[in-house]
Amino acid sequence: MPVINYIQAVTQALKEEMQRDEKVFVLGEDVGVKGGVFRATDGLYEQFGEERVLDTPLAESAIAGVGIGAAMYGMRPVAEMQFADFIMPAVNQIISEAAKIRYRSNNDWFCPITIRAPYGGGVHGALYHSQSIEAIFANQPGLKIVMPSTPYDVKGLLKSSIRDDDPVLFLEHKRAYRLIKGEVPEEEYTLPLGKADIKKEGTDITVITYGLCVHFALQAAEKLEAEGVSTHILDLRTVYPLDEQAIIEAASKTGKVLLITEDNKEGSIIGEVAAIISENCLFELDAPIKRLAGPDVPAMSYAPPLEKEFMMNPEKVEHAMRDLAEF
Amino acid sequence: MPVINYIQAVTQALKEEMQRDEKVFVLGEDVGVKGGVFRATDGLYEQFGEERVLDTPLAESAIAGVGIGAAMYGMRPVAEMQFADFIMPAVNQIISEAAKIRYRSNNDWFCPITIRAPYGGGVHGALYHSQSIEAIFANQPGLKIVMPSTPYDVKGLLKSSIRDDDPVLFLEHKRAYRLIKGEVPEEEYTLPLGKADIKKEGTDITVITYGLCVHFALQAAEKLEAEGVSTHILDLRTVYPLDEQAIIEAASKTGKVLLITEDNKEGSIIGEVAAIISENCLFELDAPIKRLAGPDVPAMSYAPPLEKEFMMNPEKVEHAMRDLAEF
Amino acid sequence: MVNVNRRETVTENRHKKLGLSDEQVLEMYRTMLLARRIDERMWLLNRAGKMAFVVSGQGQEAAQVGAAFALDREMDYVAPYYRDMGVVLAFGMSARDLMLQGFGKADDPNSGGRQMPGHFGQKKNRIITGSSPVTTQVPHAVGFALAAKMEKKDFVSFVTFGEGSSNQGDFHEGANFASVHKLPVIFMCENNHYAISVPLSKQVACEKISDRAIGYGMPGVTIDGNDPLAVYEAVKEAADRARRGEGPSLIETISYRLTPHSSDDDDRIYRGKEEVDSAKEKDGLYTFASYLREINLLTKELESKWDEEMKEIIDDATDFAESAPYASPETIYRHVYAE
Amino acid sequence: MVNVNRRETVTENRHKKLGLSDEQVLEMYRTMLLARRIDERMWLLNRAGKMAFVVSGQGQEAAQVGAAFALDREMDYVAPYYRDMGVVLAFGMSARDLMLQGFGKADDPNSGGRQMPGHFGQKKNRIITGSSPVTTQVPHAVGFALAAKMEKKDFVSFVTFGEGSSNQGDFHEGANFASVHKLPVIFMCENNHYAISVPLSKQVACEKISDRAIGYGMPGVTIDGNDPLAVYEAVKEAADRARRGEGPSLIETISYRLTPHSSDDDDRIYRGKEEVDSAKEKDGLYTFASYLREINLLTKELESKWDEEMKEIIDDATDFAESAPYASPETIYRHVYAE
Ligand SMILES: Cc1ncc(C[n+]2csc(CCOP(=O)(O)OP(=O)(O)O)c2C)c(N)n1
Ligand SMILES: Cc1ncc(C[n+]2csc(CCOP(=O)(O)OP(=O)(O)O)c2C)c(N)n1
Ligand SMILES: [Mg+2]
Ligand SMILES: [Mg+2]
Repeated sequence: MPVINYIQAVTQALKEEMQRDEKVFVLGEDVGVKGGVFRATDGLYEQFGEERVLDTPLAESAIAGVGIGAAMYGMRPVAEMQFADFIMPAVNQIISEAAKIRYRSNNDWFCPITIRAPYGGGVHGALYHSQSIEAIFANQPGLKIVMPSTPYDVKGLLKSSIRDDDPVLFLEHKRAYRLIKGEVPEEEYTLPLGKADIKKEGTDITVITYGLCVHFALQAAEKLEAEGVSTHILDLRTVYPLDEQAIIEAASKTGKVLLITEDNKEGSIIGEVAAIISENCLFELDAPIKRLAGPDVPAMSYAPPLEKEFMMNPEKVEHAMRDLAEF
Repeated sequence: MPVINYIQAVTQALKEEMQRDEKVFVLGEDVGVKGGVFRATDGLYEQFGEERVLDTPLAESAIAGVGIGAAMYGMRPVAEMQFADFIMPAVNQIISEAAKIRYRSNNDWFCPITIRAPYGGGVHGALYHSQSIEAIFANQPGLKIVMPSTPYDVKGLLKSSIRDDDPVLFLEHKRAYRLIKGEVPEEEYTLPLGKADIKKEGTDITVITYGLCVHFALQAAEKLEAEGVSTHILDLRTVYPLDEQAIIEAASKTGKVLLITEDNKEGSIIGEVAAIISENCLFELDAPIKRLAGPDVPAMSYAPPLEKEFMMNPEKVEHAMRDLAEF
Repeated sequence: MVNVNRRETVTENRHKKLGLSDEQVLEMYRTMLLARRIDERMWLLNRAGKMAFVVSGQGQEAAQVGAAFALDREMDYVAPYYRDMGVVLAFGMSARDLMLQGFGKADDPNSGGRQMPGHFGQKKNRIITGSSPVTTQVPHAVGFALAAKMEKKDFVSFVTFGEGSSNQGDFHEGANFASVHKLPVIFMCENNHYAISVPLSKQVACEKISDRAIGYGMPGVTIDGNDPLAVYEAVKEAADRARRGEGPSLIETISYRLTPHSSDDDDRIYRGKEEVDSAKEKDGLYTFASYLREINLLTKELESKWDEEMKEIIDDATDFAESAPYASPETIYRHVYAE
Repeated sequence: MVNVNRRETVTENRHKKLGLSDEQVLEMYRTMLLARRIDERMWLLNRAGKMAFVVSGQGQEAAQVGAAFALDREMDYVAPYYRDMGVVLAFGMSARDLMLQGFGKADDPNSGGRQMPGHFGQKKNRIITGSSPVTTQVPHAVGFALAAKMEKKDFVSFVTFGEGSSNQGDFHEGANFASVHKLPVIFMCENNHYAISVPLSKQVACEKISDRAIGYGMPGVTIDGNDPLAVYEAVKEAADRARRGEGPSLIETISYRLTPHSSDDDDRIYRGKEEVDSAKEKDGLYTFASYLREINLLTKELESKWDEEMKEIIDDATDFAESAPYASPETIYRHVYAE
């Protein structure tokens, strides 16, 4: 199987979906001639032309809102927010509109838009090019939020998001773009939205996480394995709505649970994961549910030592896993 | 002590703060001549004139953004969002700007703005005049979110919010405006932000909630008391950042915890509360943490039977409390 | 010579020049009248405690119906706002449908009683579902127009909003996007002088909302919103332009909100009775009726026939909707996602 | 007669007419030059792997400095955007300060190394803290102007943004708010023809960004952004107007972004070298220098003196900042809320 990197998986998924379905098109800032500031849409403009790879004016509410209109008509827009941090002006369109169109029209209209955005830190992006923004949207029924960790998942889930008949926020970890590589089949495949994935089977402790942190957990697990600690790793993949069943199973399996996010701790996705576990498998637990997250400060800073203090990394993860194993 | 209703407490707090400090002013849609669509600013225009009670153009991002600018200069703006549902266009200004101004400038600038908004259901307001919106903002360090339940708390907390040197989202339950009455001293007082409040001492079960649901819990507790069940009720009051200590104490007190919100369940504030408890007092618990919340559908509907099905009420609360007591 | 002398008393036939037949203008008037009568009935029902909420189009029917008739009602898409009963009636929504949404009943085609009255949407009639936050529909209409261009379809999209709402960022962003990409969309601002209690002078500092068009590089015109023929002409021109691939247009219609903002509002707090009364004298429903009478199209007989017909239609719709069932509570769990 | 014949070759003294002294225009030029030299050094440091990120004002210094000099630098507030090194230098930020922020060091007065370079803010110099999401600063500047009006202070606020950013809702909402309330704020759009890779023609369909002013009922002008005197004149007029209580103005300055968007961008993908080269010929730094030479203000001696001075200043600032410490990791927990 060919090995590609995370961002190539994005580009391949877009390209193949655009080939498969004429209704699929891409819009956003600098997605055309430049191929995106991260080059996620590289080559699409040349292949599909400027009508299907639209450089829009610099206005996120319009990017989302125009996409929503086109989606209601029957198109399959894939809107790019240049950085997840800049999705904020589009919150009204996403929460008030996209998420509620099917429900408010009693199933008369629907809105199959995919909104892609690079999120996450570790790239010297400072306060406004490093944020995790999923928690802002993870209370909005009607919306789905996908946050893949591997090239394989990226490709399969992005295709499913585009084909899905409801709005999907597809968040790509920008640090993973070129860092994370993996095997991706040449044959066509898709992966189901709403399903978590066991990235590693284990018996002593359970780690539940998503995005780049999955890799930190896998690295740490390898080290701990040498010490005789076996780690079970669940990758949430879709962070809203959560795969409750998979979470309950994973937590029950070992009774010792570590939840990890790169986001600020309070109010993050993993709070909800903890709530699900404490509601459903309290008596299976052998240790308090442990959360490892970014500090509750606005976002990560620019200066390298400051960024490092905030940003999640394999050492912090390993440390927390070892603590839990020893509990 | 005089008995006033919830909205009168809002008006009194605004009026007294405007008298006390010339820098305090009010801006928003229809807050002037009309005195607000709910009449929260009733009489202020007449007393303080149109310069300090500003009817703004219909544009929430500007209401927040202009307020933020004035606050940075040194004023004390109190911005009104006509309905909490219409705060969405202002999310960028609130999250990217207000919440981060002190941090990003390394304490050089700060932003003492208060943003008031009526939230909540039970008023036939349908999808867009009933929402609970706190979860959207409850992951943003730099911001505080206050959601009072009684006229006493409203007045004391709104005054503190206005005097606070950081941005505060002050969310008022619109159904409570005229429904909830209570004693409020004539003398000047304030209440601390960030502190939960025990609304009833009890020994068998603990209810942790906020806003209108506090009253549902109090009503239900009275009924259960007759049956010999004693309820401890903690009113969060500030839902971000949470009063962790008070939550841990309240949960530990009885070991049986019911969390209640009117919001959709998944991703709501009470998920974080559950996480705090499961992280800190797992071994104090005698029952799984139980959550009672709105269903995970976009928001409540207009038709009365549909609204009723979604909306929290004393019966649902009583039912859940009895279930927990019997566990 | 005789003609010249009589000029001032003979009303000119304006609609023929616009290519409108007698039947068409009568149908226009009938639609305006039906919108008004349904609206009035809703207020009665509200005041009688039977309908919890009403938001009105009274005073704006001329603009709404004039515009709708200038569109291709078999093909074009409309994104109306909450006062646009005239638009949705012209696009095929029935009196029964409107009463069903007024009462919030299960068979309301707009939302099955999920949304408040005035939140229109009906796919079969190409009425795009709307919400409460104002102006979000503007980019949506642009999105439909983008689809028309991409799919090489001949339809245009038409979107309305109040003058207060024209101050939202979504108006600016949507209009600019449409013009850059030369999309077939018509922006119509129904300027009724108030945004709830806030008068025009506290909403904008420009002379005309249509002055904003130049900043997007599109034509902008301000039209007497009480004159359905003038609005028809402007919208027709904008639609033709759009279909020719020349891009969007901004049309401002000037009228007046004859009722309070909604059934929850008391407008006496912020405006005088005289102001409302003097606006009533220019009410498009009456001035258009006068025109049709003067050119002898609207006869006494027709008027009383329609009066009766409408009473029947509205009685029927009211009874039908009032006795129709609400959706059952367990339906609220449905249609969050595709099933 | 002699004068008349020599007219074409003698350069007119333009700055005197504007009330600017020789010292002032020399100071303007010096500020432009310093901005350019610091910017150039930052690119060198970036290419040498010493400074992780650079975002440039090259090509826009004339507009920035011309504008800043037209303001009251003891009193007015500015909300600059990321290219405005010319503005912040004129408002009192030092070369050391700028290098400290370029390196992200603890003593950076803008953010102590918390924000990326180009995110200005310094209270003591009335430079309002800015962020990355574009155009959010526009309503802030309006808020400062509102405070001026409420507090009956004489200051104005001045805000800049790119032409791409003028398409954000916050521009529209902020401009409209300011004009309705007649607030003393100056909106200056630095039109440099690109928003990263997207050319002007894909950002707007209007002829001039200043065409948007009429839609807010304020004056709007388009000025040659390479001519600091023309910009000075326009901003001066807008500031006077604002101080007289006549409300806001919109000024568009036309120039060209001479560098890639930032040190992360490769502009060869989307624009040709010839285009950039031809823009360089109009570079305000050089044309203004020519003017000053022609009127014999900028002498060879002065130029080489300044060249040396600047090299020293910038060497010093670079060394100082490079060797300055980063903030210590545990400081990230501070200043979330008032302490
Ligand atoms: C984003 C948003 N803010 C506030 C409101 C509350 N609101 C409903 S209608 C209205 C006034 C609208 O005025 P205008 O646009 O002039 O339309 P009109 O009602 O006059 O037809 C307001 C403030 C809303 N619906 N949406
Ligand atoms: C809200 C938002 N969206 C996107 C970006 C990413 N971005 C940074 S600068 C820029 C282009 C700005 O263009 P313009 O306003 O013309 O200013 P210029 O850089 O040309 O001076 C973009 C898209 C951003 N910073 N903020
Ligand atoms: Mg209006
Ligand atoms: Mg630009």
